[in-house]
Amino acid sequence: MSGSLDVGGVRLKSPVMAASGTFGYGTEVPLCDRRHLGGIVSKGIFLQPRLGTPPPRIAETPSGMLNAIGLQGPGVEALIRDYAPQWASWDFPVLVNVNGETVGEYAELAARLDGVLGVSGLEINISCPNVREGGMFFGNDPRSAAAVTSAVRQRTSLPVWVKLTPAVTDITEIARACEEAGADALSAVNTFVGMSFDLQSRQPRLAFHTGGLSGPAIRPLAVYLAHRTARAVSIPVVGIGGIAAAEDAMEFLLAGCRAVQVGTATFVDPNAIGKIVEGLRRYEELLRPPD
Amino acid sequence: MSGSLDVGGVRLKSPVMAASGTFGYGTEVPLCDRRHLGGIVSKGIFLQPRLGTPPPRIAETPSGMLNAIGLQGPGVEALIRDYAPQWASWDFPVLVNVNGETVGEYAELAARLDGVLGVSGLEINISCPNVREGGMFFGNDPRSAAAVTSAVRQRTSLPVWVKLTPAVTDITEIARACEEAGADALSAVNTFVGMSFDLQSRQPRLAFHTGGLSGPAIRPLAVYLAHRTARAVSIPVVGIGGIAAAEDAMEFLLAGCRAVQVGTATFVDPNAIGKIVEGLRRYEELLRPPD
Amino acid sequence: MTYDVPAPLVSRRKVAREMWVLGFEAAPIARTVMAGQFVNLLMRPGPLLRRPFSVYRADGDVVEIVLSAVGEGTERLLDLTRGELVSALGPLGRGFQLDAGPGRVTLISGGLGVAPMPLAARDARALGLEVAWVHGARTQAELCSEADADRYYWATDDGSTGVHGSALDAVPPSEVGHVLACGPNRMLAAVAARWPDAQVAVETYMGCGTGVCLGCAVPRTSGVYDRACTEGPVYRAGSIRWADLPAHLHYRVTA
Amino acid sequence: MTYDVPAPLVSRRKVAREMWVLGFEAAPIARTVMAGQFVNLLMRPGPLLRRPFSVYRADGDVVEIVLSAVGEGTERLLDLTRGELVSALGPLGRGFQLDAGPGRVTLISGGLGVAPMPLAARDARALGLEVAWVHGARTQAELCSEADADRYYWATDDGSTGVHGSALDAVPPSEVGHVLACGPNRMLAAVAARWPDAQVAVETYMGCGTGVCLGCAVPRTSGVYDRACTEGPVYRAGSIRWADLPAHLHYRVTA
Ligand SMILES: Cc1cc2nc3c(=O)[nH]c(=O)nc-3n(C[C@H](O)[C@H](O)[C@H](O)COP(=O)(O)OP(=O)(O)OC[C@H]3O[C@@H](n4cnc5c(N)ncnc54)[C@H](O)[C@@H]3O)c2cc1C
Ligand SMILES: Cc1cc2nc3c(=O)[nH]c(=O)nc-3n(C[C@H](O)[C@H](O)[C@H](O)COP(=O)(O)OP(=O)(O)OC[C@H]3O[C@@H](n4cnc5c(N)ncnc54)[C@H](O)[C@@H]3O)c2cc1C
Ligand SMILES: Cc1cc2nc3c(=O)[nH]c(=O)nc-3n(C[C@H](O)[C@H](O)[C@H](O)COP(=O)(O)O)c2cc1C
Ligand SMILES: Cc1cc2nc3c(=O)[nH]c(=O)nc-3n(C[C@H](O)[C@H](O)[C@H](O)COP(=O)(O)O)c2cc1C
Ligand code: FES
Ligand code: FES
Repeated sequence: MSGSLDVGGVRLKSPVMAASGTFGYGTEVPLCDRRHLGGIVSKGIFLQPRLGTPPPRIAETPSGMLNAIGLQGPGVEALIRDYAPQWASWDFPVLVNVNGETVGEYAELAARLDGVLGVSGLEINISCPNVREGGMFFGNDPRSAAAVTSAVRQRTSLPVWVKLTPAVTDITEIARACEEAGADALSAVNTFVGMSFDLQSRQPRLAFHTGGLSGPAIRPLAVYLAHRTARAVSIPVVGIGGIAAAEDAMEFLLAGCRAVQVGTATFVDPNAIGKIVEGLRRYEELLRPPD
Repeated sequence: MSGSLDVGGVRLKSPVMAASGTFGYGTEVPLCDRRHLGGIVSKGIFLQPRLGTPPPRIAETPSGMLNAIGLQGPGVEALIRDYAPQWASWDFPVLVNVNGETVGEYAELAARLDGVLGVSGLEINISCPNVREGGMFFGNDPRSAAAVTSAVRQRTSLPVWVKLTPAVTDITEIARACEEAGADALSAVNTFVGMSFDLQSRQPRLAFHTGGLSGPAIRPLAVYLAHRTARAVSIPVVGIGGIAAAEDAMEFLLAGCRAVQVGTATFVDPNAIGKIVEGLRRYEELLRPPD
Repeated sequence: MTYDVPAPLVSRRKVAREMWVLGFEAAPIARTVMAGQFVNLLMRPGPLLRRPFSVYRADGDVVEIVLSAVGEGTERLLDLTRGELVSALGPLGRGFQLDAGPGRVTLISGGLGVAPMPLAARDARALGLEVAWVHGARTQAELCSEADADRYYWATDDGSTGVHGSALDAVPPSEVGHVLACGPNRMLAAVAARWPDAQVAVETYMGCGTGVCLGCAVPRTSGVYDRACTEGPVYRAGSIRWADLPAHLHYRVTA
Repeated sequence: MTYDVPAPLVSRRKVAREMWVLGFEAAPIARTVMAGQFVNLLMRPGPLLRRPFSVYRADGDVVEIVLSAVGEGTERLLDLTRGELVSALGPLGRGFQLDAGPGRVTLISGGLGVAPMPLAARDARALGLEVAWVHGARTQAELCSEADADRYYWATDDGSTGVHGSALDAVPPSEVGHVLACGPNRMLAAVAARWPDAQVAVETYMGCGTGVCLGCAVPRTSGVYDRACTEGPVYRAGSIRWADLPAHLHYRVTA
C-alpha cells in the first residue's frame, strides 16, 4: 500500500483518507501519524457560515453512532482565509466537502474554491436537503444529483468527486448519473438516516430527532453499496463506512474500491488511519489480481 | 403490556412477536417462555418446496449478522399438513409469511391458506425478487408492492400484513400504496442488503455473495423507518429490527408502533422474547399518552 | 500536549453509595493535567466510543476518576479487574483559570460534580488561595466522603445531613469568593443566575474529545455553539445559554 | 432436553501449542451430554452470536471444551478469568451412534478435531468396544497431549513425530473398525471416500444452534440441505456432498 496513487485526478499519498466531518480541517486531530494519511476531506462547508443544530447532537448505538451536527461551519471565505494557506504547505491533498441548499449554491461554492491554493479537489455532498424540492436529498434522485454534479463541474477545474447517499432504492442509477454528469470519482457512502428514543423523556435522543448512522454497524451495508457502485461505473470509487482496521479497508478494496475513507474510527483512536495504513502492508499481495 | 391486543385483525397475546425465519414453525425453539409470546410469524413459505442457498449462509458483522438462507422450506402443502394442525392448538396466533416470484404465486398461496385451521393471518414478504421484472424486489416499487397486496387481499379472508423492504428511497410511498391496496397492518422492517468479504479467499463470505443484515446494528435505521411508516399510514405498524431488550422494544413503541417482532435476539437467547415481555412491565406507564 | 497511553487499573475505592474512585497508571497525563481537564477512556471490549471523565486526583503516575454506573461504559469501568488496561487519551479541554492569591475560591459541587474539585483545591492552594467547599447530594449516604479544603459545608435534598436543600442553599454569604462549580447542568444554571462570573465545568455527549466531531456543542450567549472538549469544558457561567443545554446525566441531586 | 445455564470458568490447561482446554461448571449439561454433541457459548461482553464447541470431556458438573484462538469469540474465551460466567446452551445436536460391543471403533482426528474424541472413547468403552485412536497435526508441538484409547497412532505433516503424513495415512489396516472422525472438512471428505459408513462430526457456521435459523446448512447426497445443529453435527460420511461443504475453519492440519 506504500507509494502514492492517482484517484479521480487527486494524487493520494496512501489509499486511506480521512472522511469529511471526522477530521475537522486537518489541524485538530492530535497523535495522528500524518505520514500515512492518503489525504483528507475537510468538514462540509457552505457558502455562508452555519450555526449547526442544537445539542444533543450525537448518540451511541450498537457498534455505531448517530450524528446531527447540521453542517456547522464558518463558511467558505473563512475556510479560504484560515485553512487553505496551511493546507498548501502539507504533503498530502485536501479535498473540500461542498454543500448547498440549491444547485446554484453548490455551483457558486465550486467557483469560489476554483484555483484556491491548498485545495486539491472537491467532494460534493449530495446528502443535503434540496430546499426547492421539499427538502428531499439531492442524492435521492438521479436528476438532481446529476444537476448538482454538472453545475459544479462547469464552474471548476479541480477534480470533482461526488459522495453518494446510501438510502436509495438503486444506488447504481445515481452513480451512473453522476458519472455522466462529469464526476471524476465517487465516494460511497455517506451516513444512513437513523433515529433513537430516550426512555426518560420519551423523545428522540437527538435534538434534531434524526441523525446519520456511522461506524462498524454500517460496514456490511456500505461494502455492498460500494461494490455495486464500483461495478456500475468506470470512474474510481472511494469506499466509506465503518472502517476501523486494515481488514475492514481490505473488504472495500476487494469490493472494487480504489481507496477508502475513515471517519468514526478516528474518534475512537486519533491514529486509526496510521494504524490502518501500516496494517495494509500485510495484505499487499492480496491486492494483486488473482492468477 | 399484559393483556392481549388487536393488531390489524390479529389478536396478539402480548405486543412482542417472533419474527419470520427466526422462530422456525414455532415447534423448534427450546427454553422459550411461550406464555409471553404475543404471536409468531412462521418461516417464509412458497407454494413449492425450496432447497435454499448453498453454505456459508451466515456471517457475523459488528452487532449484526448477514444471512442468505434462500427461503428454504417444505412448500405450502407440507406446512398445512405438518404444522397448521399444531398451531390450531396453541393459545397465541401464528401468521404465515408468504412469498412468491410472481404476483400470481402470492395470490395462489394466499388462496391455499385461506380458511386453514391454525393460520391466524398472512404476512406478505415483498422483499422477494420479482422474476418478471429483472429480479427487482416487489418491495422496491409502490406499484408492484400494491399489486401483490391487492392480489393477496382478494384471495383471502385472513388478516393481511405487509412486511416492508427497508432499502428504498421513500418507504412512506410504499407504505401508503400497501395501505390503499388493502393491508390490515405493516411490518417494518425486513433485513437490509449487505455484503462482507473473506480475506483468505478474497471472495464474499456468503456463498450467495449478498445477504440480509439483522441484529442490533440496524436498530436505529429500523426505528427511523418504522417511525416514518407509522406517521404515513393509519393502519397499525409492527416494528422490527435489532430488538434485544425491553428498552429496544420501547423505542419502537415510542416511535409509533403498536407491536414489535424479535428475530436475531432469539438466536442469542432462546428466551429473549419472554425476557422482553417481562421487562416491558417496567415501562407500562410510559406508554400512556403524555398528559 | 495530548497523550494516548495504555493505562492499567491500579486502585479502586468507594467514596459514597454507588460512587467509586478508580486509579489508572498514566504518567504523562498525571504529570501535566490541570484542574477541570478530562481524560477520554476507551474500553475493549466495551462500547464503541470513548467515555470522558474529569480528573479527580493526580498523584505521581496515577490519574484518578470518580464515577457511578449509569450505563454500559461506566459499568465496564467498574467491572475492570486490577491490571486490566484502558486506553487513556488526555489531558483534554481547558480547565479552571485561577489568578494567584491572596484571595478565596468557593468550590460548589453537586453529586458527581465533586469530580474536578480536589484538583481545583490543589491548584488554588498552590496559588495561595483559601478554599471553601460546598458539596450537595440527595442524601447523606451519597455525599462524597473525601473532601480537601480549608472549610467544608454540606447540603442534602432530604436534610439527612447539613443544610436541607441544594449545594447553593448551603453557601454561607461570608464564604463567597471566586466560585468554581460542577454538577448537573440545571444546578449550574442556578449558579450562573447568582454568580455570572463563576467558572463552571459542563457536560455534553462527546464523540471524539479532540475537537473534530462537533458533537459536544455548547450554546454560548454570543449565539454560537462551541466545543466542550476544546473551548470547554470550563466556561464563565454567564456565557452559556443554559435553556439550550440538555440536562444529560441524571445526577443524583436536584439543583 | 436442552439447558441454558450460567457457567463459570473453573479450569484451564494447555494441551498443545496454542491449544487449550477450558472447563465450565454446567451440571445439567455435563450430566446428559453424549459424544459428538456440542454446547453453544455466549460471552458478554463478546461477539453478538454464540459460538459452538464440541464437548471434549464431561466430569461431574464440569463440561470441558478444547479450542485455539481463531477470532474474536475464541479470543474472548481464552481471556476469561476463573469464575467469569458464560451462558452455556446445550447439549445440542445428534452425537455419535454406537452399537454395543464386542467390536472395535477407530477414532480419527485432525488438529482440533480431537474435540469430540475423549467422550467418544468413553462411550465406546462403556459399550464394551475396543478403541484405537489416530491423531494428526501439522507438527509434533501441535499434537494434543491428551489421549484416551486402548492404542494410539500419531501423524504429522512434517514427520516430526509418528507417520509422516495425515491422520488417514497413519491408520493401520489392522485397526480399521467402525470409524468415527472429526477434523477439517477436507480431511473428512477423504475419510468419506475411504469409509463411506464412517460417522463424521462436521462444522458449519451457526446462527442459533437450536434449529430455527437454517444457517448451518449441510448438503446431503439426497439433494437437500439439513441442519448441522439438529440433524447433525454427526453424519454418515457417505451422505454428505463434500464438494458443496465449505472448508470453514482453517484447522492446522492438511487432510
Ligand atoms: C467533560 C466531561 C467530564 C465528565 N466527568 C465525569 C466524571 O468525572 N464522573 C462521571 O461519573 N461522569 C463524568 N462525565 C459523564 C460521563 O462521561 C458519562 O457518565 C459517561 O459517558 C456515561 O457512559 P455510559 O456508557 O456509562 O452511559 P451511556 O449508556 O452512554 O448513557 C447512560 C446515561 O448517561 C448519560 N450520558 C452519557 N454520556 C454522557 C456525557 N458525555 N455527558 C453527560 N451525560 C451523559 C446519558 O444521557 C444516559 O442517561 C463527564 C462528561 C464529560 C463530557
Ligand atoms: C458443531 C461445532 C462444533 C465445534 N467444535 C469446536 C471445538 O471443539 N473446538 C474449536 O476450537 N472449534 C470448534 N468449532 C468451531 C468454532 O465454533 C469456531 O472456531 C468459532 O465459532 C470461531 O469463533 P471466533 O469468533 O473465534 O472466530 P470468527 O471471528 O467467528 O471466525 C474466525 C475464523 O473461524 C472460522 N469460523 C468461525 N465460526 C465457525 C464455525 N461455526 N464453524 C467453522 N468455522 C468457523 C471463520 O471462517 C474464520 O476463518 C465447532 C463448530 C461447530 C459448528
Ligand atoms: C460527526 C460526523 C460528521 C460528519 N460530517 C460530514 C460532512 O460534513 N460531510 C459529509 O459528506 N459527510 C460527513 N460525515 C460522514 C462521514 O464522512 C462518513 O461518510 C460516515 O461517517 C461513514 O464513515 P465511518 O463509518 O467511517 O464514520 C460525518 C460523519 C460524522 C460521524
Ligand atoms: C436467518 C434469518 C431468516 C429470515 N427469514 C425471513 C423470512 O423467511 N421472511 C421474512 O419476511 N423475514 C425473514 N427474516 C427477517 C426477520 O424476520 C427480521 O425482519 C429481521 O431479522 C430484522 O429483525 P432482527 O434484527 O430482530 O433480526 C429473516 C432473518 C434472519 C436473521
Ligand atoms: S467531542 Fe468531538 S468535537 Fe468535542
Ligand atoms: S444453527 Fe440455526 S438452524 Fe442450525
